[in-house]
Formats: sequence, C-alpha cells, structure tokens
Amino acid sequence: MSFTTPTIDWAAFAPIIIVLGAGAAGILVEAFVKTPATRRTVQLALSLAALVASLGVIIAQWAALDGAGTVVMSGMATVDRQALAWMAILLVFGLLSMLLFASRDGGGAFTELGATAPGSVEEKLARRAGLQLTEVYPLALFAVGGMMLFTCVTDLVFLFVALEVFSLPLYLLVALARRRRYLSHEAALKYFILGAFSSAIYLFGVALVYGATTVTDVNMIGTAIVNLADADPLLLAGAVMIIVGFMFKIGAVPFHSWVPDAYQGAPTAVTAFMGAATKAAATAALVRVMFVAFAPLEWELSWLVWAVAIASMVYGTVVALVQTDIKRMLAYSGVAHAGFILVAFAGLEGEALTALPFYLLAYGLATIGAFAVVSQVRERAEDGGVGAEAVRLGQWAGLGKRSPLLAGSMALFLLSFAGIPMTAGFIGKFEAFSAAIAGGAWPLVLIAVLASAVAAFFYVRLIVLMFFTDAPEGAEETIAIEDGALTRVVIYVTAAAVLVLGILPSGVLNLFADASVLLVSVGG
Amino acid sequence: MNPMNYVILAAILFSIGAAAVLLRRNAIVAFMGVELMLNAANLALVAFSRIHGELDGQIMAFFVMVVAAAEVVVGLAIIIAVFRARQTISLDEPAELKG
Amino acid sequence: MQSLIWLAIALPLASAAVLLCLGRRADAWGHWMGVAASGGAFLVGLGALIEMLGKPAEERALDTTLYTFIPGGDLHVDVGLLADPLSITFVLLITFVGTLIHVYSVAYMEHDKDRRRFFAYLNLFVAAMLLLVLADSYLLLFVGWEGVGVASYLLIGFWNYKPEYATAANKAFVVNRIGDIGLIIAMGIMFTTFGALDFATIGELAGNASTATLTAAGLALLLAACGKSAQFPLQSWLGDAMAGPTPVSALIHAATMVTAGVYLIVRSAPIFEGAPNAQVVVAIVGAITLTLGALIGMAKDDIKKALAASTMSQIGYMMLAAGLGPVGYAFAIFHLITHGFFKAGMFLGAGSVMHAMNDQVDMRRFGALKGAMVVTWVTFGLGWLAILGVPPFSGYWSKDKIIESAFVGEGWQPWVFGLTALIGAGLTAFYMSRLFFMTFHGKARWTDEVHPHESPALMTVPMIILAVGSAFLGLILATGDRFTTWLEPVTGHVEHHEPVLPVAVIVALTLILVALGAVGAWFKYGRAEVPQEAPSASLATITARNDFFQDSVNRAVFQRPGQHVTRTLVYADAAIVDGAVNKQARGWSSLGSASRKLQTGQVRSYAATMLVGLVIVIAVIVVGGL
Amino acid sequence: MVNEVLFWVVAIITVTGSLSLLFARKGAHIAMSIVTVMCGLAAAYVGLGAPFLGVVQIVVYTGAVMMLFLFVLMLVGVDQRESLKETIKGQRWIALVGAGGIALLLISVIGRVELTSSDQFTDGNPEEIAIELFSQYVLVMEVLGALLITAAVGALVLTHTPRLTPRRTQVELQAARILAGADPVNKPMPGVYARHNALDVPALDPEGNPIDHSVSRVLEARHQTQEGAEFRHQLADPDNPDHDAKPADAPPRDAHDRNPRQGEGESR
Repeated sequence: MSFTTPTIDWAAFAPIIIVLGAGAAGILVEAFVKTPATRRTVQLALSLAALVASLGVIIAQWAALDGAGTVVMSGMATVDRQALAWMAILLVFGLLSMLLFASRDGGGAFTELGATAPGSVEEKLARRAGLQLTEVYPLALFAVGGMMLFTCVTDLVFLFVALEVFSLPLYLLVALARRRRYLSHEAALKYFILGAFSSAIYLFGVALVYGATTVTDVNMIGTAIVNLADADPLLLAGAVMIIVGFMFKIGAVPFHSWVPDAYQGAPTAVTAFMGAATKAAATAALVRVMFVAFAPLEWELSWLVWAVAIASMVYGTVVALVQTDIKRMLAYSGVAHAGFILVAFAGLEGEALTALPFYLLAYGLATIGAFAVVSQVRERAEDGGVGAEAVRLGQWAGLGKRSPLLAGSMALFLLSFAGIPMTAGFIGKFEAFSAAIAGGAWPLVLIAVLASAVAAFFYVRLIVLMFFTDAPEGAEETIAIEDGALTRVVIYVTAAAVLVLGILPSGVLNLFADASVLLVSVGG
Repeated sequence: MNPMNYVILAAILFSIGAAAVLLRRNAIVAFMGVELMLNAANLALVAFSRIHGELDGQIMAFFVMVVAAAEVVVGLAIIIAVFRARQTISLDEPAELKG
Repeated sequence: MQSLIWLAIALPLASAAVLLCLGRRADAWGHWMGVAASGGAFLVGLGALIEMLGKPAEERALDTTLYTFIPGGDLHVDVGLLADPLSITFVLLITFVGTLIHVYSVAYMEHDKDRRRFFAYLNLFVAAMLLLVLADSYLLLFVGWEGVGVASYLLIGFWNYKPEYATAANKAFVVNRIGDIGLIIAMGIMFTTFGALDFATIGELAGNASTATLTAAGLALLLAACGKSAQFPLQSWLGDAMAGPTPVSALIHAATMVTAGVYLIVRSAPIFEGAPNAQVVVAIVGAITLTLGALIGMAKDDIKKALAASTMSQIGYMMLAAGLGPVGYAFAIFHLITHGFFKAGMFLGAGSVMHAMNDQVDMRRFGALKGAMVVTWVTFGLGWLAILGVPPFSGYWSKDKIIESAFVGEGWQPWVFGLTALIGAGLTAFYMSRLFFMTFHGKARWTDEVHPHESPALMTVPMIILAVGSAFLGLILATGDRFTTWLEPVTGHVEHHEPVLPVAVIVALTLILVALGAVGAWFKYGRAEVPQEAPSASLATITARNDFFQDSVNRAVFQRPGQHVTRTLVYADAAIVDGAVNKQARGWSSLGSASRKLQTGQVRSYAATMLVGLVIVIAVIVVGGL
Repeated sequence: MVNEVLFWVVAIITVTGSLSLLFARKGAHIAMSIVTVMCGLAAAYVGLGAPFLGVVQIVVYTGAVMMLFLFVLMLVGVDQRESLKETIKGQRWIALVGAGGIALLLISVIGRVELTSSDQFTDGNPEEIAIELFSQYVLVMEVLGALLITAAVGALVLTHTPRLTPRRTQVELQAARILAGADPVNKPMPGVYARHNALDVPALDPEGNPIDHSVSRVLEARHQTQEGAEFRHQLADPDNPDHDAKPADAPPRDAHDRNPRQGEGESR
C-alpha cells in the first residue's frame, strides 16, 4: 500500500484556518505577553482582526464562486454558498460577542482567575493584582472556528470532532463568570455532563448508521439509503440518535434541559454568544444531515421533527410565562424558538434553506442584543460599586424612564422575538412558516402561530414593566445602569440590524436564496 | 461467530453507562459512565469495521479516543473547580439553577 | 401626487424618528414639527385626491411598487402602495382628523414634560395607520396593523403612573393578539390557496376557490377585525384603553384604529363575496355589538367609557353594514367617515371638560356646564345631534342608510338586522342624551375647588372644525350619492334594492324612536336630580327613592328593566369575556408553574428526561416504522 | 471468523466490570473495574482485527484517561463512600425505563439486522492506519490539534494558580514564624549544642539552657535521660575553646527584638 498525498482545496478552507490559527496564536500571546492590560489589548486586536479577515475572505469567496461551491476534500468537507452563508453569520455573531467579552463594565464578564475558589483570599488577591483571564479570547476563537467547521463538514465523524471543538471551549467559558460564581460552576458542570451525554448518544448513532450503510459521508449515506432494500431499523435508530444529538445543541424539548440552567449561570457575554451561535451552528449541521444524508428517510423522520417542534414551542412558551429571571426567560424563549426553527425543517428544502439562515440571523442578533442589555442593568453593591446583573424581572421596572435608549433597544429585541412586523424576527418567522406551508405542514404552522401569539405575552410583559410601571419607592438607587462603550456599540448595532432586516430584508434574503442549494458531492 | 454479537455487547455497555449517569450522584462516576458510553460506540464502530471489511471504523474509533481524552481533561478540570468551590462533587448538591 | 403617496407615510415616520432620536433637544419645537408632519401628509393625500378626481372612475386606482419586501421563492411580496378611492378616503380621514388632534394636543399636553415623546408616538401611529390603509397586500397591511397596535400601546400607556394603566395596555395587547392570530391564519389560508397575498391577485383568483376555503378565510378575517375594532366577543379592551390621554382616545379609539376592522372587511370583499355564510356572521357580530355597546353605554358613569361604549356600538353599525355585502359596503365607510368626525369631536369635547374639571371623569360630578363652557357645549351638541341621526346633521345621512339597507334581503335576515338597527338607534339616542344632559345640563354637581372654564383656542378650534364637519359633511357627501359613486370602483355598483318596509316608514320609525330616547333621557337626567353616587339596586334604596313620584315612574317604565338588562350585560361582559381572558392567562400560568417543576435543578433528572425522550422517539419511529 | 471464546470472555469481563458503575460504593473500586473493562475492550479490538487500536486503547484509556480519573478521585478524597440510597423520587424507575428501554430497543434493532462479516479482511496494522489517517482523514487530524490545545488551556484556566504574592524570603518566613509565637529556633535535634552526642541528652538553646522537649518522651518516662546540668558548667567555663557558646550570664534575648540580619550573620 502506498501513500498518495490527498488533494485538499486549502483556499476554500481559509476562513476556518484563519480563525483556528488565530486561536492558536492567541495561546502563544498568553505565553509571551506578561502584562494583563497589554495582553488583553493584543488578544482583542488579534481576535477581531482574525474574525474580520475571515469574514473578508468569505465575502471574496462568495463573490468569486461561480457554481454552487467547492469540495474542500471529497467526503470530508464542502464549502458551498450555504456553508459560506452560515459561516458569515457565525462570524458576525463572533465579532459582536467578542466585543461583549472585552467589555469592562461592572469589572468585565469573566473572573480574574478561574482556579480560585469563590470568595477565597486568592480571588481577592487576583483582583487586587489586576489579573485578567485573557485565555477567553482564544477559547472563543476556537469555538467560532469549530462552529464554522460544523457548518461545512460532510462526514459524521468529522462532525463529531467539530462538535467537540466548539463544545469544549463553551463548557469552559460557562464556568468563568466573574460574579455568582457558584451558579457559573453549577451551570458548567450540568452543561458539561449533559453535553458529553448527548455527544455519546450522537456517536452511537453514527456507529449504527455506519453499520447500516458502510459510509459516514453524508452525501454517500443519502445514496446508500436509497439503495437499501427497505427501511432498515438499524439505520433509523442511528439517524434518530444523530438528530437527537443536534437537537440537544439547538435546545429542543425534551433535550433542552441544559438550556435554562446554562444560560442563567454562564457569564452574560457567553450566554449571548452561546444562545446565538450554538443554535445557528447546530441548525446548519442539521440542514446538511436532514436534507442530504437522511433525505430519503424524510417521511419517517417527519414525525420526530413535528413532535419535537410542537413540544418545544408549547413547553418553551408555557414555562417562559412564569419565569421571574430575565436570563431564564430568554432561555425558555430560546427553547420555543428551537421549535420554530424545526417548523422550517418540516418545509420544502429550497425554502427552508433560505428561511433558516435568515431566521437564525434574526434570532441571533436579537439574542446578542438582548443579553447585552441584560449585562448593562446591574445591582448596586453595598459599597456603592457596581455588582452583579439585576436579573429579577421586578428590578427592571421603570427602566424606560431611566434609560430610554437601552429600554427601547430591549423592547425592539423582544418584539423581534415575538415576531412583530417591522422587525427581523417577523420576516424570519414569516419565511420559516411559509416554507413549512409550502411543504404542506400547515397544522404545524397553525400551532406555531398560536404558540407565538401566547409567547408574545411574556415579551410584552417585560416591555410593559420597563415602560409602563414605575420602579418601587427607593428601588431606583439599588439599580445601576452601566454605560460600557463596547456593549453599547453592540446593542445599537444589533438594534439597527434588527430594524433594517425587518424593513428591508430583500437584500439579505436574496443572498440566502442564492445559497439555497446544497452542494452534494458524490465520489471519492 | 458473527461480530454482530459485539454490537449487541456495545448496546448493553452503552445502556449501563447511561444508567450510571442517571443513577450516580458522584460526578466522577457519572462521567465514567459517559466514557463507557463512548467506549461502547467505539466497540460498535470496530465491530462494524470488521463486518464491512474496511478500516474506516477503526480510524473513527481512534479519533473518538483522542476526543474523549480531551473531553476528560476538560470535564475533570470543571469537576475540580466545582470541588474547590463547594468541597463536594455530588451532582445533586448544586441545584440552585432550576425552575 | 398619487404616485408620491408614500410621502404621506414617510413624513410622519421621519418626524417620529427625529423626535425620538433628538430627545430633549427637540423639546422646544418638537410638537410643531409633529403637527407639520401630519399636516403635510394631509396635503399629500389631498393632492392625490385632486389628481384622482381628474381621472375617469375606473382609472383612479394606482398601485406603486416601492421595493421588494420578500423576494423570490414561492411567495414574492413587494412593498407596494395602493392608492384607490377607498384608501384615499381613509388617508384623508386619518390625516385630517389626525392633524386637528395634533393641534389640540399641543395645548392639552402643554404641562406634560414628555410632550415631545407624545408627539413622536402620535406621528408613529399616523404613519402606521396610513401604511395599514395604503398597503396593497395583506402582508404589508399586517405590518401596519401591528404597527398601530404597538403605537397604540405606547399611547395608552403614556401616562404610566398607575398600575391599572399598565394592566389596560396589557389587556389590549392580549385581546389584539387574538385578533392578530385571525389575520395570520387568514394569510396562511390565502397563501396556501392563492399563492399570493396581494389584493389584486386575490381579487382575481377568489372566484376559483371553494366556498369552504373562503368561509374559513372570511371567518379568520372577521376574528382579526373583531380584535382591532372591539367587536363582540373581543370588545372588552376598549373601555380600559380609555386610560390613555384623551386626544389618544379621540384619534385611536374613535376615528382611526378601531375602524381598521371595518376597512379590512370591506377590503376583503372578494373573499366575502364567495362566502355568504361568513358574511352573515359578520352582520350578526355587528348586530350583537351594536346592541351590547348601547346597553353598556347606558350603565357607564365615566364619560370616556360611555363614549367608548358608544364607539363600540357605532362600529357595530358599520360591521353590520359591511356584513350585508355590496349593498352595505359604501354605507359602512360613509358612516365610518361621519362617525370619525362627530365622535372625535365629542372625545375632544370630553377632554375639554376634563381639562376644566381637574381631570374628573365621573359624569355624576358634572352638570350645568353649558354656561361655563359655551364653545364646548355647542360643539359637543352638534356631535350629539349628529350621532342621534337628527336630520340634517351628518349622522342622519349615514346611519339612516345603514338601517335602510339592513331591511333589505330575504327571509329572517332583514327583520332581525333591520329591527336591531332600528332599536339600536333609539338606545343610542337615550344613552348619548343621558351623557349630554348629565354633563352640560341639570344642576351643577361639582365640588367647590373646581372652577370650570373654557379651554384655550388651540383646543377649541379643532373642536369647532370637527363640529362643522359633524354638521354638514354628511349632507355634502350624501347629495347626489357623491360618496357612494366615488367608492364604486372598489365596492362595486349595486342595483337599488327595496327594503322589506317602505323607506318612509323606516325613516319615520327611526326618528320616533330617537325622539323617544332623547326625551326619556331628558326627563331622567336633564330635568330630574341626578344622584352623585350611582344608585344601588338594593330594595331599601329603591323604596326610599319611591317618594319621588316622577322618579319611580321613570324607573318603572323605562329605567328599571333597562337597568337590569344593562347590569346583567355589563356583568356578563366583565365576567365572561374578561373572565375568559383572565382565566386563560391564569390557566397558562398554572400550566407553566406545573411544567417548570420538570426543571428540578437535578442534572440526573435532566439526563433522565433526555434518555426517556430518546427511548420514546426511537420506539415510535423504529418500531412504528416496522 | 471471530473467536467465540474470546467474545464470551470479553463480554463477561466488560459487563460485570461496568456493572460496578451502578453498584459499587467506592470511587476507586469503580475506577479499577472500569480499567478492567477498558482492557477487556482492548482484547475485543484485537479479536476484531484491530490490534493497533487495542494497543492504543490500553495506552490511552487505561494508561492515561483512567489514571487521570483515579488521580482526581484521590484529589477529592479517595475513601469517600457514596451512599447508594436514591434521593430523587422515582429516579430508579425512570432510569430503569430509560436505560432498560434503550437497551431493549437497540438490541432488538441490532438483532433484526443480518449483516455477514466480510471475508477479505486484513488486520489493521499501524502502517495502513497511518496511510488512512494522513490521506483521507488528514483534515480531522489537523483539527484535533485545536481540540487538544483547548483541553490543555482549559485545564490550566480552571486549575492553575499563578503566584499572586511575591515569593517570601527566608528572612520573612522566619519573622512570620516568630511573630506567630513559634520557637525562635528550629526544633532542635537531640544532641545539638551538646557536648555529649547522645539521644538521652537534651539540646541546649543558644543561651545554654537545656530544651526539654528535644529528648524523646519515651526516654523521659523510663528515667533514662541525662541532666544537662553537668554540661552547663563546661559552657560557663571561660576556658572553653568553643567560640559559639554564649556566656551563661549573657542577657536573655527576647524573640521580638532580635535583629534578623544579625541573627543571620550569627548563624553563618
């Protein structure tokens, strides 16, 4: 047996290489730049530069792309327009979140030193020494890189590796909150155990599918299934377990239970990133798996999609109604949105491939913006300094009077979640639902419409609280409104984007419509 | 003998691992359960690799081992961090996030 | 100007954006910019009207595509504006009345430190409302529909000092959402059936669709209309919405937003054309609401809530007319226009009274205000005459036509609808006169610290203009069927049908009932003493008041049965509809509280959920698939 | 074909070993049983024609992963006994339904499928695997690099504490010791300063007083100690050639006013 050098189209992989390479370079920066303040600047500059460069490369590739896309390596990865679209979305999320990571308001999102016990002397010493946990930047870069990989990989085992590449940094980032560190640890532990549990389920599914079809390349699985005589139970069980793995990442019921706890416990900047990007990446991968690999099983799997979509929409909505913690409420709203995302999967492929990127873009922008707002509303510590985030709903009463721009932006994000016209969320829902209607799934759409109508109630409850309710006597002094420049930039940029995408969506929709074909490579 | 028996063995090990996650309070033991699940998947992959007469399954199992090793490092680091903060590694005890 | 109609939306929208973005810097001149923006929109509409009048009737509609909203795929939607007689009529109503209310608000809100923000919201509302009526597709209409919703919550809740205001905004939101679901479902049905959402395509293809489909779409549209226009059974939010500043009530809850439902029904004529059953339901809903609103109006002592009930009832008339099909469309819109004038005028009058009475709204604390506030009294009086349908004031021309058309048809329908409309006219006369007499006539019942005075010119001038409209607009538009002819390209030409009763009899009966109602009210509330506290229905009180001979006659003959019916109905309204909303909300939350228990905080339970979920899914799919 | 005996051996070892996950109380026992399971799996891999993987399994899992587990178990207290009493209501039944259900479903699914083993199969030797790894799967290999970096950095971030205070010098350490009220000198060895090099003689402090606790309590109990008194006069003797010794009448020095620098100089 002789070794032949594989042909790899490295150029097509450049965006991912840039991001992962910058992550590795960031680790080196950790080693060589000693002063924390300088290190932070260098790391931030490096990360932003890498993300912008990667985005630039993607735009260039998009412009240069003639056909559907490039097969990077046969059977392993394909960079088509769909993947480029998802990568661009993830990079935008990454850029915005990186600004939130770097924001220093309230002392920053991250602890000074992850290894210290909460409340210990070491923690105080680390704070006094002005330490900063700058490892979060390369970790975030690895996460973004892994997610980008996740959108273009076409091999189930490679997918597993990519899944872990973006999950491991996330588990770590969740554990690194600066305040309420017990909650942060708890969230990380739960997220990790359940994440590992679900990836084991996914992996066993891969093994079964491999057993049934002898291949793990998504394109060839599709062909192999068609050639199989009848519905192979091994294949079906494997397919279900694989999809369950993705549904876990999307946060769909009953695989959602990590979502509220991890969202609440994680540092808010990480919650923003996780909420927006994880969902997008998992959706992108699910697109390839559902519409290419398991396309012949569409009928069998539609039950799964329907049941999980309905359960997610109903459960997420109903439980969000009774939440008193803002981060948890947004988390449950995320669960409901996972249901709406799955509604699009019940639709026709072409429509769904346009609707899903748009939906996730709209949802992600609003999510990042909303959590950025959350990070600005703080409790005032007893010594007059700024404390942890004020996440109890009641603490937000009267915010509209104190900070109209902040509350106005939050209201805009909430309206977008609710799918009120003139916001990106409306177009997203409209596209997703019309994809489903075009696929004949109108009963599902009916339930989705009802669920989103009920869901609107808890979004509006918060708006009412911010604008129509006065803060109780003396409560105003206990809340401090931060004014971090970086965070404010993120809030206003996302708010503007949500509005523009709501009023003039056609440009972006056209781009995604161009991306609505999956490049299926067969061979190798 | 048909290597399919190994796949059945893999399924049994997988279930035992899953049961451990559900039943054991000790985070490390639960985590070992997850590792057992990954190993079960590996066993299935290798068995199928033998059945299909090709090496791909083995390669995959190889990757899974690397991934699992990395996962173990991160997971144990988190468990140690929790232990430092709370002096316990019980999965039941940190339950402030709920509802 | 017709092709520049987008300017009518853009002007107030731009003004709102500037006012919101500049913040306090615009405090000094912001309100005048708001007035100018609304006035500019009116001029654009007027220009379009003049241009359209210069064209032959069938060429008057102009559909301009601004840009592509949602491209490609199965459904292509453009942002297009349709300027046809129907929409231009609405544009003129909205911008004319809207501008007057803007002017009025300059004075009314003078002492509010957030006046600039108030004008920003008003402008936003006008822009959204214009988008609603100018949209050329249901999707864009929905954008405007939700836009007016959002703007109206901002305005209802503008004075957010009291918790009940927030509750009111909340309730309005919930009820409106129910209506919105209707519109979304209707859009879903139309999209699946016709593959398009613009009025033109649907108008063309509607004939091909099955009756069942059209009925479903029609009923869903009706649900939407009920939510927005406060029609039975979704009427409960309107009364509570009176918590907002009075100019808001005049603009939103009298002249514009609440009529959007009627607009929707008339605009969807092609759908209802193929669905006679849905049409009958529209008429029934209208008939129920007009009666219910009138009865509620009799029981309310809060002047704004009484006016709100009256609005509900009058929109019931319009709905009834719209439910009669092509016969009624034009009259529905006609009544909508005249009603916009006289009801807005009366709301502004009520605002003026409140202004003078230290924001008192209880009519039992008013009385004999005619001397202190002459302009308000006269203008309100003209509105009162108009709503009663006294010839030759505006209301007569429009309402009488509706009553007449309600008697057109076959079988049970003309009798039921006709008689309801007829009796409704009498009830209207009673409760509106009650309101009028209690406020302006009788003995002064206000407390010593109140010193009623006439409002400033900025407030009275808009009231005068609206009063002139209430007096003469109907006559002008009705002469030579001008208005119906103008609308013909949209509503279609209808051959004249004979009502089941002779027209003269109907007119005479109406006028007699109106006179009876007004006179009854005069005896009860004009001449007689009005107690400052609402009379309780306990036996003791009734016996005590039996000393007053006149009173007890009144009570026995007219009031007592009426009061009982009213009370029952109002109670039913509160208990059943509100109860349903509240109970539903409570039901959801208890369901939520139960469901959240699943999230125990125990990671092992979470893993169990996942695993059991996986088992179920595999079992269903794999075992079910074998 | 595959060896049947091997299968049954492996099956029994792995299943019984893994059952300890559910029933054993001590973490260390569980870890060791899992080590046996891993070894059993390695044997299975060898039996399935993957000897290279079998070796890797032993190296990676039993050699590294399970040792890491044991290490952490020891860190958090190896002899903790876990109570097996279930605290969540109904969890046992749910676990039984979940795990039992998944086992039943998977077994029935696998049992239904008839896959026959391929005949032309050669054992996966390192060379072939290497060729596969670096041709078809080279991208995965590269990406694994990122994964391993993450793991390493992650472990450091969560467990490594850098020096937060300046390193304390010996002088500072000693000052702190004395401030804390400790003996000014190290606990002396028996016989230090003694003229008599034996365990039964108490040491003398720099002032020449015997330090009683420098003699084993056992000797004291047996009355086998020597008095220091007879040596003291030797110290007092001005003719004593030992320059280190202090005169007996030297003023006693208090620990607190001792100049560390001076003390350092003296000791040198």
